[in-house]
Amino acid sequence: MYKYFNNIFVAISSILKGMSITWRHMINIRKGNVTLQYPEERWPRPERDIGFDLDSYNVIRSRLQVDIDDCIGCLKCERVCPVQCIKIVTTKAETKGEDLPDIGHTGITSNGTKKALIVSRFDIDMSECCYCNLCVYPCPEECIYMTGGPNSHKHPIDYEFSQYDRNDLIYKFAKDVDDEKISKYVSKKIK
Amino acid sequence: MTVDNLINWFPFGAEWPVLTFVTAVIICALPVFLFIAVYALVAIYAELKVSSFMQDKVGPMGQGVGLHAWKFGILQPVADALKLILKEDIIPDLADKKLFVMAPFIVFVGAFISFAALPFGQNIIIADMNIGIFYILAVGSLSVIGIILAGWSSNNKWSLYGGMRSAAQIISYEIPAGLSIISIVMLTGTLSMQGIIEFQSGTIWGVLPNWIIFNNPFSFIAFFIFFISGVAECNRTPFDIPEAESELVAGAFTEYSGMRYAFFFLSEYAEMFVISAIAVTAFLGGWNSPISGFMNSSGWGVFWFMLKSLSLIFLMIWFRWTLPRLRVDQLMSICWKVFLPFSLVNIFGVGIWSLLVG
Amino acid sequence: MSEDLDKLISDAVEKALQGDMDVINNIEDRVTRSKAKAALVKAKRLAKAAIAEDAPKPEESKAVEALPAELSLTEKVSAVIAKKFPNTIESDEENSHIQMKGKNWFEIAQYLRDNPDFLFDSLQCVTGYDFGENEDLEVRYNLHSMTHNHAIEIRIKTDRNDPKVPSVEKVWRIGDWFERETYDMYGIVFEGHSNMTRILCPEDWEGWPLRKDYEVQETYHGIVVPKVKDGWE
Amino acid sequence: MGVIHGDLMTLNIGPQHPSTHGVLRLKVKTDGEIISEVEPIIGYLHRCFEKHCENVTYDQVIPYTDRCDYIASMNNNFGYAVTIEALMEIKVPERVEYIRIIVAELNRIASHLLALGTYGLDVGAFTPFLYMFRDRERILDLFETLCGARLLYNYIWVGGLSHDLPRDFVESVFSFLDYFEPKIEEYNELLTYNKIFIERTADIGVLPPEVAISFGVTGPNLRGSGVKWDIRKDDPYSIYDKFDYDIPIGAGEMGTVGDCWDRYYVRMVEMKESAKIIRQALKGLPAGDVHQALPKKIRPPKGSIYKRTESPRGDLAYYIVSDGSPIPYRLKMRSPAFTALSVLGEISQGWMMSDVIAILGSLDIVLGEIDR
Repeated sequence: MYKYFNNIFVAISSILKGMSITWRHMINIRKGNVTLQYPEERWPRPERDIGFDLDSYNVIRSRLQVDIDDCIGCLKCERVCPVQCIKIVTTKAETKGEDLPDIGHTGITSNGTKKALIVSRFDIDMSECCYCNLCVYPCPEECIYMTGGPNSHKHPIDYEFSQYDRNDLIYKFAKDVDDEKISKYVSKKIK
Repeated sequence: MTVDNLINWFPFGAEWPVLTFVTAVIICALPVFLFIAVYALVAIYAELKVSSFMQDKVGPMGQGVGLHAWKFGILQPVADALKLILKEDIIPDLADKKLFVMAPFIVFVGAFISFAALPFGQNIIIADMNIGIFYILAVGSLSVIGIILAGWSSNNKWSLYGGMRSAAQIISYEIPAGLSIISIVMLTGTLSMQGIIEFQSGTIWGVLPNWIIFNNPFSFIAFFIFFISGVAECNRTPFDIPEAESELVAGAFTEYSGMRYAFFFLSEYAEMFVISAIAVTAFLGGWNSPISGFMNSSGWGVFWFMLKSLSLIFLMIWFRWTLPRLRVDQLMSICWKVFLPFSLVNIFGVGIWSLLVG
Repeated sequence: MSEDLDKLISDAVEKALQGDMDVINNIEDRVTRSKAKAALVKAKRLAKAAIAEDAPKPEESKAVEALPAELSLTEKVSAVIAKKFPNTIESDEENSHIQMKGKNWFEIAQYLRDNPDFLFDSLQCVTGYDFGENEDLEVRYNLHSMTHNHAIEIRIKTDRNDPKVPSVEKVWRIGDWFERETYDMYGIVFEGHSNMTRILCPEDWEGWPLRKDYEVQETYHGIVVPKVKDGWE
Repeated sequence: MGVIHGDLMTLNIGPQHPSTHGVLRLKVKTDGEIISEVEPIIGYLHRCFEKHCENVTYDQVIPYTDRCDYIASMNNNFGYAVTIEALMEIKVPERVEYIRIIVAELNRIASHLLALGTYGLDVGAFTPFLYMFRDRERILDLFETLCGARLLYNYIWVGGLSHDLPRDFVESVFSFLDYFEPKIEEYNELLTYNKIFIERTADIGVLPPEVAISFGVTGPNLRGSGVKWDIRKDDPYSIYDKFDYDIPIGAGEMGTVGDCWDRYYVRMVEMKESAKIIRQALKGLPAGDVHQALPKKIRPPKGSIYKRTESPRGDLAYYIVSDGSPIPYRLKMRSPAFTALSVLGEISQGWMMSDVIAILGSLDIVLGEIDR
């Protein structure tokens, strides 16, 4: 009998306790609200300050972007990608470190490296990308990076890069030129 | 606004009695239907907002493109209703089509005709029957038939579970609810809704309003038994096992979509109002003002009645967003082992009380 | 209240074990009846396990004590098994594991679980292993003892074309799913397993995916298996 | 009164069902509300993790481990890195060890918050779920400042970390802990000690310790059964032996030892203990370079290794066979949720429909890890 009434008492008191908590939250909604009104407010991507001489590292995870003028075609990012979503095709240029305005090829990167290869294809399939950031670390020219955050001076963040067609998520970074034009500048040594 | 008044008022009442009656009923029913529709929108909005506030979020804010849900998402329930109406009406191939189509309406009718005896104000009652409270209890249990039909006719195992659970639950909880009402009837000596409310006018020792809930300790307990049983009859959490979304997907309503689902939704909210209104009438003084003589005219009566009912509905919403769900056998054992004995004791208690004190 | 129920259930289970099922069937409360049935299943299983178990004998533990103390656990286990089950250890060159033959594995497993010196009560992991195309398959068991907090690894080689290893499902219950997974991936059949079916792949999948010579089937129910990506390669 | 024995009804819970925590299918035989047989059918999320790993290099495996137990990716990274380091005999700098433990324990809290929140949802309490997600978001925010990602981190690398801590990370973790610890009391009041919740979970789905061990159940599920077993204490890896913390075990406070409530409560207490570890680690955090020990090329020597770590769901182990090449020859992941799910059929016999959902929720499974 004691147990019976005790059960009822415990039930009522614990229910009241729970209800008092929800009540407190309800009246303090102005203080406790955690909702972000999405289209107006956006989740702030953290601006990261590493501080240990590592600030050149990119720690935002978002869409990949390639500054194709800086790419020397070393294929490091293609090789390190765990899901093989990067596809690069390069051909050896006849001259090293010379601008070829005809096909939009820049001879010297912003780091001062002379380019020996013409990057005729640089595709990233963002629908397959797993945002692991592994391709960003080995790049010697820091030309592949994720947009926004610490890189927003290079490229602003692409907050919702949604597409209607899955194929539109394949981003083509190489300059769109004919193969014939490129073949003019291809080194004859190999052939 | 009684039907009788209308019938008497019509000049051709004697010549075409049937036509008169039908016209009078329709004139009374239309506002009720409109009231339910508008009230349901308000209640759904309240549910959305209250639940959101309790969960540290803001709920619908409607800051999209165009007139999407307007400011603070006020139009959100309207948009929801529109969406439900425009949605494709799906009837499963193997469903029992006649019953499947009928079920939502039976549920709705059960909730709808209860409104006939609800005293919104001193003069605003559609039919002031001398057995008003009995009538509401009787027709209120009609909805269980609809839910069983919905569960059975969907030809879906989840629905069947939901229907069977609902049947067991609603029928069991009718008993403690009915018994608590009996103790009120013993006190007031009338079954008429207006009669019960009139019993509650005035004050106790000039301080407390003379509501039945304050009349004696037994009726105080009876109020809670009735109200919680009522929550169970509406299938609201913590007693929402017929639809128990984490177990039965959507229980009896799994296969319903569009307009038919909207009717279930509507009747759930309508039933919530009916339960609250009975509780207000029987325990909380109906349209009487809480402070005697303060704003106690017949116009204010509607205000008080609505205020009290809506606060009870808020209490139901509050329950829902705080408590976990009970299991089906626990639900039954609470009904039979706790509520039933308590309400039986209440009847004796009230009897003895009115013998000694009253 | 619940104590009464427990008593009722245990009484019913006892009666049922003696062959009188009516006691359970006549319980009116459904919950109680099902609980009683579940308890009965459990009791029967326990009884079976008790029969299957060899009660640990004192001289076995002496056998371990007789070994030199500086030996590692693997060597100790290997020596004891070699003594108790001759011709089962294949080689004891490496110290990290015990290479064993498939036969008697079930009995050895039971022995290892129940011997008070080892008490390998937990089967940590079952790994299938392929030595390469046209070579043997292997099953590797990682055993662990909760009481002694020590672990060993046992490896059993089996023929690639007719891979069969005794099942230890009845020794360690988790063996059930681990063996099904190994079967799913390597096609190693565990003899004595109660439900030797694929677990992760669909029932009608072809081939054994983790074998080194596995080739993906071209279509599965009309779906082309290797995803074709236009204009990629 | 005679008893009517009807036929059993077969019911498929899932693969699409609100509370199967992913794409799990339970083939259930029911007698009315009573369950007489449960058979979990898995594999709907099978992504050939082990086959993938045999085709990518050791460092490329880490993003794949993220996706196994996507609720506690840090712990998966951690386990993998520890295993390869043991195989290659790499000694990582002390700062790395501390940071690893901080992030792993933070992720443990995040994982338990999700487990407890969804468990509340399973038994019908909606609000605690959102409270716990609110607090989990804070941890994810911390991780986002740490490594840019919110869920799949690829942060712990073999021999080190991908980045050092951001400058004010330590302070923000401290302020998070100050905020978080009182919240546990609120969860307790709102859900743990709620009478309805206790009724739904206590005495339900009792998992006896010997059954648990035989089924290889580990982690909070095993500790809920009263077995004091935690890899962090019993087979310490990294520097877990440096910290002072308790291993909570189920005591049957509300019912029987090993019931759903115990499993739930063990997780609740474990969050407090994790917070304790984080505080100690933050205080003792040494300076240093986190990239010091990163190997140029990960090429473990020939051999195999089986190493266990304690993930939030239990005993997460990797069995790795290396043939000396930069690609793993064989990588097997022993996932704790796999063993935890296998026990479901055993402990849910004879309970009711709603209880099976409650038992499943209390086992805290992640299908990504079961199916791999």
